Amino acid sequence: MPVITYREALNQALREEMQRDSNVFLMGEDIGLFEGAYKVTAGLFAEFGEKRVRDTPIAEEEIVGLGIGSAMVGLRPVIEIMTINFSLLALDQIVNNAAKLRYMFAGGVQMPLVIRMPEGGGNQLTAQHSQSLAVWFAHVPGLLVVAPSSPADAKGLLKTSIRDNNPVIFIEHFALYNTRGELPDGELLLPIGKADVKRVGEDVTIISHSRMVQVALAAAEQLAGQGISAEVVDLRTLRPLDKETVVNSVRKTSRAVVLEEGWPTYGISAEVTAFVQDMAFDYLDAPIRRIGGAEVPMPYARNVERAAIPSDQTVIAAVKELVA
Amino acid sequence: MPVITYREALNQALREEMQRDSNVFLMGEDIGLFEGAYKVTAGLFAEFGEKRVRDTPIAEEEIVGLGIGSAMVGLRPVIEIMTINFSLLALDQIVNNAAKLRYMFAGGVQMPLVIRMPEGGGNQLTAQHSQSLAVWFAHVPGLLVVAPSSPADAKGLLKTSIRDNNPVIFIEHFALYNTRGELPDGELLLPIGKADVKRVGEDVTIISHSRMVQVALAAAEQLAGQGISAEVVDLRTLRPLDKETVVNSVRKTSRAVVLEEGWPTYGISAEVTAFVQDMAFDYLDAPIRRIGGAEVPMPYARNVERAAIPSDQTVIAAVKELVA
Amino acid sequence: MERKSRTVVPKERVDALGTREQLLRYLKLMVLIRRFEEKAGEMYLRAKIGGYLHLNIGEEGTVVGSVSALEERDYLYTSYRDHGYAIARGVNPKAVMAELFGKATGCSQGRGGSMHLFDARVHFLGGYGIVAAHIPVATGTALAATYRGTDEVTMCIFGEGATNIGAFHEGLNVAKLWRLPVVFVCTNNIYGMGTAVNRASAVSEIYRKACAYDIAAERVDGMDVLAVRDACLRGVERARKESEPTLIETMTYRYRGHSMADPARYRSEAEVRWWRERDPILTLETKLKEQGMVTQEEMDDIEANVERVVEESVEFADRSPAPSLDDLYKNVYAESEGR
Amino acid sequence: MERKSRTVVPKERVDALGTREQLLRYLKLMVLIRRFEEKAGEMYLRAKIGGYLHLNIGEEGTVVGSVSALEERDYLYTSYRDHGYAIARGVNPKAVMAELFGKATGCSQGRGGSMHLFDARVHFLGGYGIVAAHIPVATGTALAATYRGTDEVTMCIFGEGATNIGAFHEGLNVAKLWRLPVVFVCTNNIYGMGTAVNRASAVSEIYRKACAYDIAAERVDGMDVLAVRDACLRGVERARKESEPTLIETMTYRYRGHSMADPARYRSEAEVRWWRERDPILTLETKLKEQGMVTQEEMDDIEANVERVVEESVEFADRSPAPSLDDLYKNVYAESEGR
Ligand SMILES: Cc1ncc(C[n+]2csc(CCOP(=O)(O)OP(=O)(O)O)c2C)c(N)n1
Ligand SMILES: Cc1ncc(C[n+]2csc(CCOP(=O)(O)OP(=O)(O)O)c2C)c(N)n1
Ligand SMILES: [Mg+2]
Ligand SMILES: [Mg+2]
Repeated sequence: MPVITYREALNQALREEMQRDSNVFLMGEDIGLFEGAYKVTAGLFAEFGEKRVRDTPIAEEEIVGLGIGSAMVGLRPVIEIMTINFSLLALDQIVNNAAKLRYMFAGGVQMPLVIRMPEGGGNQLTAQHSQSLAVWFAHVPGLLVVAPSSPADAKGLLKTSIRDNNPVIFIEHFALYNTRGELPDGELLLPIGKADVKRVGEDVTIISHSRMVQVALAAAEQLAGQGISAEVVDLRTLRPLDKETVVNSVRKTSRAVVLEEGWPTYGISAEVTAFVQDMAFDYLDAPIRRIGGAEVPMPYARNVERAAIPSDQTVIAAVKELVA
Repeated sequence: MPVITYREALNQALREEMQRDSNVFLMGEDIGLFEGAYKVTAGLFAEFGEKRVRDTPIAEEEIVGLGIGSAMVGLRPVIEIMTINFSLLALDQIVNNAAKLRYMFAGGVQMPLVIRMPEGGGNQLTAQHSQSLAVWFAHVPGLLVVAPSSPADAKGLLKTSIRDNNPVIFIEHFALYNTRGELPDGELLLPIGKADVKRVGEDVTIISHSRMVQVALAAAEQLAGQGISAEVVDLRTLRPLDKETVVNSVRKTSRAVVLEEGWPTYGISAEVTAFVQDMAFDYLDAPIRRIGGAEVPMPYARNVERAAIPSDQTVIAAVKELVA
Repeated sequence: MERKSRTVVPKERVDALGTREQLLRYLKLMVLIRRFEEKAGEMYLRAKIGGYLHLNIGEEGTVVGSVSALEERDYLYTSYRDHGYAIARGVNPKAVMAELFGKATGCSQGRGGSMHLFDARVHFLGGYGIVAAHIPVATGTALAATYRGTDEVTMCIFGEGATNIGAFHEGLNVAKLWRLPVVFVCTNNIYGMGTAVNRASAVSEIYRKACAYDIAAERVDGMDVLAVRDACLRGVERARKESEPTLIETMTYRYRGHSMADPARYRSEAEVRWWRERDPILTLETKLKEQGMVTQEEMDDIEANVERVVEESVEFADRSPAPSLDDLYKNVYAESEGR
Repeated sequence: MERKSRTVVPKERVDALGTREQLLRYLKLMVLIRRFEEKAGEMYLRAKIGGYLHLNIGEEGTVVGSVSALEERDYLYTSYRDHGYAIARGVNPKAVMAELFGKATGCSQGRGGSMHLFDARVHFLGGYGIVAAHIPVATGTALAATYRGTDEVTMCIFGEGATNIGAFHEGLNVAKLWRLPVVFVCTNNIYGMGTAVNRASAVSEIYRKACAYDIAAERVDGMDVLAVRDACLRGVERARKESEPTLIETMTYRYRGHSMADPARYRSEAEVRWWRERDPILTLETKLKEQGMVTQEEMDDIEANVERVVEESVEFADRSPAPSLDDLYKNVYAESEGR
């Protein structure tokens, strides 16, 4: 099995789907000639030309509108919003149009639209460029929300997303682009809506998504050395949630930690905690613990930023408290 | 005690604060000459003139930007976004500027800005005009989020919000504007961040906010006739949450229903459930029940819309199941 | 560094008036829309219709003139003030009235209501509720034609109030930059809710805003269905032949308030009267009578026919079933191969 | 219905060149900004600075020219490319470098970093990270002056790439509609990241976009500090005396990539050379030397002085403390009377 980066995995998914279907095309700021702010689209402008890899003006609302209007008549646009922070400018298009038109128009249109964007902090990019806002999209019926943590998941889920006839919000993470992982051989298509047990354990379940899965795995590894066996469940899809996989794990371990990089209040961990307490009520030995980023606009200074983002040490401390 | 409508209560709060402080002024679409899409600003244009009651173009991002830039140099703008649905166009200004500038600039600016907007459904206004999105704002550090359910709360909280030096998202509800309630005499200022027990009970706690508090009270009244005593807690403020009042109630009743009009997945009820299961874990006799709107873009037809919004009957059924 | 704006001064009409058949069609359509809207207003007051109801009464010249410039394969987008456009585009009035009544037989099966009419079969891609937000969407549909190398034109209708918000600007810029085959039609009815155009737009001659994008633009008398049609024909031709966008501003007026809730106190009776004297139906009717193209008898026939069509639409809507509650979740998602 | 755009053709400079004192101040400031930015780039490569770093190198004529047109009571807003503006406005270079280093002594106490410099004392109301989103904010500060009846002017700096997004359009419309005392300065450095202006803007002469709002506008040589200053002085005067907005486009160039991560492969060496030959510092230096206003010795002095200031700023930043972790939550909220 070849080892590739998360960035390369995404790039392969885009290339393969573009080769497969001439209706698939890309739009975004500086994705063409410049090859992408984070180089996910490297080489595609050269290979497919400016008709299929379209550099746009800085105009997020228009970019998403272009995607919606072209998807409605049968194209399959894949949009890159440079970072999730700029998606705030396109939120009306995403929520009031992309998510709703099929329903409003009684199934009269399809919406095969993918919006890719990285989120997260950790690179001193400060308050306006470090947010984790996936939860907002995951709140909205009509959208599918995917947030892979590994190269294989990224590739398999992006390919499936491009083939889906629903609008898919595809959440990437800055700090994952250079991470490596194995890729199974052959065509890789992973289903939307399936969580994945990334590590099997007995004493506690750590539930997470995107980059925090890597943090959870690092914590689990260290906890194993201290005699605590942690199971790590990667949500992979935030809407719809694979409640079954999560709940089965918690029923087994009787203890759960929900970990996210973003602000936990009204965050991803709130929903996960809420359905787990409901569906595993009689199995829980302790309250579900939530870990998230500090509830502040992300500060610049390295030391303060670090303190604001959960680390393996934060997770280890929480797990130990929980199983104690 | 005089009885007034929720609309009149808001109007009084605006008038009183404008009379008290010449830095307070209003901006919004059709709030002046037209007296507001929902007439909350009736009479104010005539009384205070166009300098202090400013009709704006349809340009939500600009309107909020005007508020931020004037608040930064000492004015106290109160903005009306015609409905919360249009706030999606101003979300970048609200989240990336209003909520963050004080922190980013190390306390160098104040942000005495109020953004008022109604949310909710029930009037056949369909998918793009019926959303309950308060949860998005409540997720963001730097914002205060208030959502009163009665005329007295509306007046007392709006006055406090206008005097606060933080950006306040003030959520109203279409279907409350004509509802009536008693108003205490004299200056009315209510603290942000305090929940309110709207009805005392023993068997179950119903936690809600905004219009759903009225639904909860109607349900509680009927449940009383059936021998079930329900306590109704009105959150009033969604950020920061008054966890103490909520948890104290649940510790007493041992059962909780969290009720919201919006989509429950990643909604208000998720966060409330999550902190209650944590802080009242040993007191809970059953999983916390959540009730919310159907997870669909709001349909138009009266029968289908009705089915999509929680009613007193929905609440009664859930409570009975829970206490059974 | 001064530079002239590239405004296109209205050139001669494509054909002086049009065939009698065409002209009668316009007249009938305008009368149909007028009566349909009046009836809709009545049904609203009788609580058969809920939510918001924005009528096209007074604007029929713009409605019929613009839509008549399109071919079948072209696409149409409008704002929430969409009944007339849907009917002019060929959506069955029964399906429109049934939609207003919230019935399963409505063109959006009772899910969209007044603001969100839709019919893919006639390439009516919908009415939209967020001011100007359908402009970017319309550019996307225009892009699809250039992507595929086909020659459909997309027309996008919006009000003058919509030209102050960012989406208008972003859409026009991209339309010109990428040479998209789109015709932007701004119905300047002087008001956005209660706010007059000069209280909202620094430049109240909307067509002049096209100068910032070097887009061809013109202003026409929106009460004159032929003037509107001709301007739109020029725009459609420019789109189809040259793959270039156009901005057309039609000067028109809504006789009623913004929606049923608005008594329209912000304007004078004299102003309303001035516009009513320029009524689009009266204008064409008079012209055709002068030219001997239509008689009073024929006009009476038209009215009678229209009345029947409108009555039938109400009857149809009334006896149609409400949507089934079992279908509450239908169409939130597509069933895709990937899942 | 044709109409001329209201572009203001550059009139005679307010004063032919300026006093020797002024001119030397501009020269010194430009050299200071150049050396400061070079040092910042160096410190970034040495990992003393993190995050994004956008430099003003090449743009000093625009930076110093625009800021020099302001009075102390006026307000300044910029994009994330803000170091030069902060320094020109009077923020202590030590506090700027300390901010880049993420130190408690930085002008934003290490919370804002390169993109979010701020100093209320000199009315520098900050650097902003979301393209064009500070334009509406700046109009709000201008509104406050008219609300209070005071005569402060607000200046707002943004790139040519920012003129394609809605906020630019919404801001300009309101500025003209409400006659706000604001000067919009668009630094057209030809690129927004890797995208050339003609690949993003239907109209690449940015000043012409003002025609959609009837705002006075002009384009100037952004490499000529005096031309920029004079244009800005006209704008500031128009704002102060007539309470009217202005749009000024300064043609300039960033010698480096968009940020430290960008090797700028999307442009030719010849192009970079062409601009470097028009270097703003060289241009003014040559002019002053020709006029006998400055000698090589004085130039050497300036360089030596600047070097010392820059070195001191690095030393200061280096030995300043990092922010205390105890202050992580400080300033998320104000303590208000209401709570
Ligand atoms: C973004 C947004 N803001 C506000 C509204 C509320 N609203 C609905 S229609 C309207 C006026 C629009 O005026 P105009 O564009 O001139 O169209 P007209 O109604 O005159 O046809 C407003 C403010 C909205 N729907 N969307
Ligand atoms: C709304 C938004 N979209 C995208 C970005 C990413 N971005 C940062 S700077 C930039 C280019 C801006 O170009 P220009 O306005 O010309 O300013 P310059 O950097 O040339 O000074 C982009 C696309 C952003 N910060 N904000
Ligand atoms: Mg209008
Ligand atoms: Mg630039």
